[in-house]
Amino acid sequence: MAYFLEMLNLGAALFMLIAMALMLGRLLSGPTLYDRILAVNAFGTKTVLFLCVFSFVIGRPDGIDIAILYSLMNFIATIAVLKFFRYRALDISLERAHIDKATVKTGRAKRGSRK
Amino acid sequence: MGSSPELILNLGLMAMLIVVAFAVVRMRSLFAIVMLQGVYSLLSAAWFVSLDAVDVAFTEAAVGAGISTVLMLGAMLLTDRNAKPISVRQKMGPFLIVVVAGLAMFYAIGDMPAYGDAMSPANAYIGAEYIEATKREIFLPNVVTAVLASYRGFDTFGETVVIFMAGLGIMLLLGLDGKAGQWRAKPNGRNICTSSPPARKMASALEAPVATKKRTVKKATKKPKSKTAGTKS
Amino acid sequence: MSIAILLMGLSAILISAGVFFVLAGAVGVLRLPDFYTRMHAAGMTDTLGAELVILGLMVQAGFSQTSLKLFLVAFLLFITSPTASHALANAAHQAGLKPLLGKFRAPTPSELSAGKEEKR
Amino acid sequence: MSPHLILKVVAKMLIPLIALFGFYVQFHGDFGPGGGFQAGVILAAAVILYALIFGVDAAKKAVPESWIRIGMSFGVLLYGGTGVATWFLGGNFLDYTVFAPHSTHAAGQHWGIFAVELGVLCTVTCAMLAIFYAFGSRIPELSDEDW
Repeated sequence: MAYFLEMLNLGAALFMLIAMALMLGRLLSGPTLYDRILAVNAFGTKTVLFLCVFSFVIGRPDGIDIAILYSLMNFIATIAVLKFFRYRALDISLERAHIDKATVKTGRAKRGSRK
Repeated sequence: MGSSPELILNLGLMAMLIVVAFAVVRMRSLFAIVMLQGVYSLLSAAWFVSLDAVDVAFTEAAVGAGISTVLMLGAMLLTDRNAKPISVRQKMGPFLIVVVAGLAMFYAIGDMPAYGDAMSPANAYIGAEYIEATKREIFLPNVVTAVLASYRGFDTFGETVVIFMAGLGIMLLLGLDGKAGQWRAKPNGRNICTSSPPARKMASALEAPVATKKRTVKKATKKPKSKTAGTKS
Repeated sequence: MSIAILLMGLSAILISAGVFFVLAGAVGVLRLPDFYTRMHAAGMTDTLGAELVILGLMVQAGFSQTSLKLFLVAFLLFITSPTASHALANAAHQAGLKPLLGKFRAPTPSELSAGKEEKR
Repeated sequence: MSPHLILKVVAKMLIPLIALFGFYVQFHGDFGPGGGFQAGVILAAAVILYALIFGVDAAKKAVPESWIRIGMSFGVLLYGGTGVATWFLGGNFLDYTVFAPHSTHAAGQHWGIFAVELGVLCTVTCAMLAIFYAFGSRIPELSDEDW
């Protein structure tokens, strides 16, 4: 019975690895940048699952701590990339994003005119 | 650890690591490279877990996937988006060095201990002693913490000072508020940096006279100007 | 003993279902034609598949600290995965990325009459 | 209705969780994986998420720059001070056994490791935040074709 569970977890880990490889394909070939971000985010989710299953395979539950950390860090990284790509700055508050972006744009326009 | 089904998983992880590493080298969009580096650290942390190096995996997960991505993006804002292509002739020298170094490493593989060898130098002498001594001297289940904080406490003190110096250096160079040393560097003829929004008005007010000054200097002497500017800053 | 076998079977069913969903989502991300369809494949199947796999592992772990940690992973994925998908779709939409509509778009009136005549 | 409502609500829910997980990693580091360095990075990540959602200026109100300056040096001083304290108690530098010399379960070692890890936590958190603030406070001037 223990053997069955072991094989089950091992198979699940293997399939997670395959899913990760598929995500990697999308990440490398993604035509737009959003495809790449999507692939990275999905890749992170699959890595979390892989770590959970894998820590059962090797019989050390410590891997789950890392899975928790990943699910958090993956979210932060995704938000950071998206924010950069959309607002092109770090220090803009999303609450006042529309206002700040307007000021940034006018500032740019002014600089351009001065040149 | 080294049983065959887990070996397949390890090999899969390693193969993906190699693919990502090649992609990082080959790709020209810095945005994609930053994301690929995040993926690289995800993969390498998964691999560290499979090597039972849980603490290393933890660090890799925390630093590589989260913080490093954010900081790389922050640094990327201050540079160009795309790397310039390098001509083949410029690549030849580094390529030769890499080939020689790689061959030397392949030659050195013969001296390496087998994977998971309990009698390898890293596991045999002082490592085994620490693992033995931790049980009766420190009473901690996590040997890594015991070694880091107690047996090698002096080393960790040095590491902490290194991190402190890194933070201090960043504070001295850039400043915490983005105001320190209003950058005058102009790659591609563009001013790449101004300060944060509350200070932006002030900065733009300050900038106008400086800009006119620079322009007059430019007109007078073109070549020596860059040298003087370099020494001044 | 019988309960143990029952739990094992439950875990097997949950994990295989989860793996199926995750793999289906992965294939969808690789094969579907444009960004929005890919995101639809990734966002939903990932959330459901992840929950199922972790539920299966929780059944294996029983009532323990490991199970609690797994619950935390499931909870975090349940929150962050849809949120990230939402932010991604929102950003792409705001940036002006148009969905690929192809032949399934709503036809204009002239096309409609022409198509009818062709079919007849 | 303000934009990005979902992100804000989720971030408000996640940030305390991340900070709590950071403290778990710090204080559970003796038993599971983790320690001062990892916990410091996770705590910094919590503040960075706050800064990403609500802006760096709001984050600077929550964690002022003066805290960072003080905390960064305080961590190193706490680490070094533990070593100096062991001197004064008659041991070698960073020899924690002198904190509880007659304990059978190495209580002195536990106290020493606790103090030292706390110092590492302080320094790492503040250094990470210093780097983030330094890079995040700058707005680049880029023309649109660069993106």
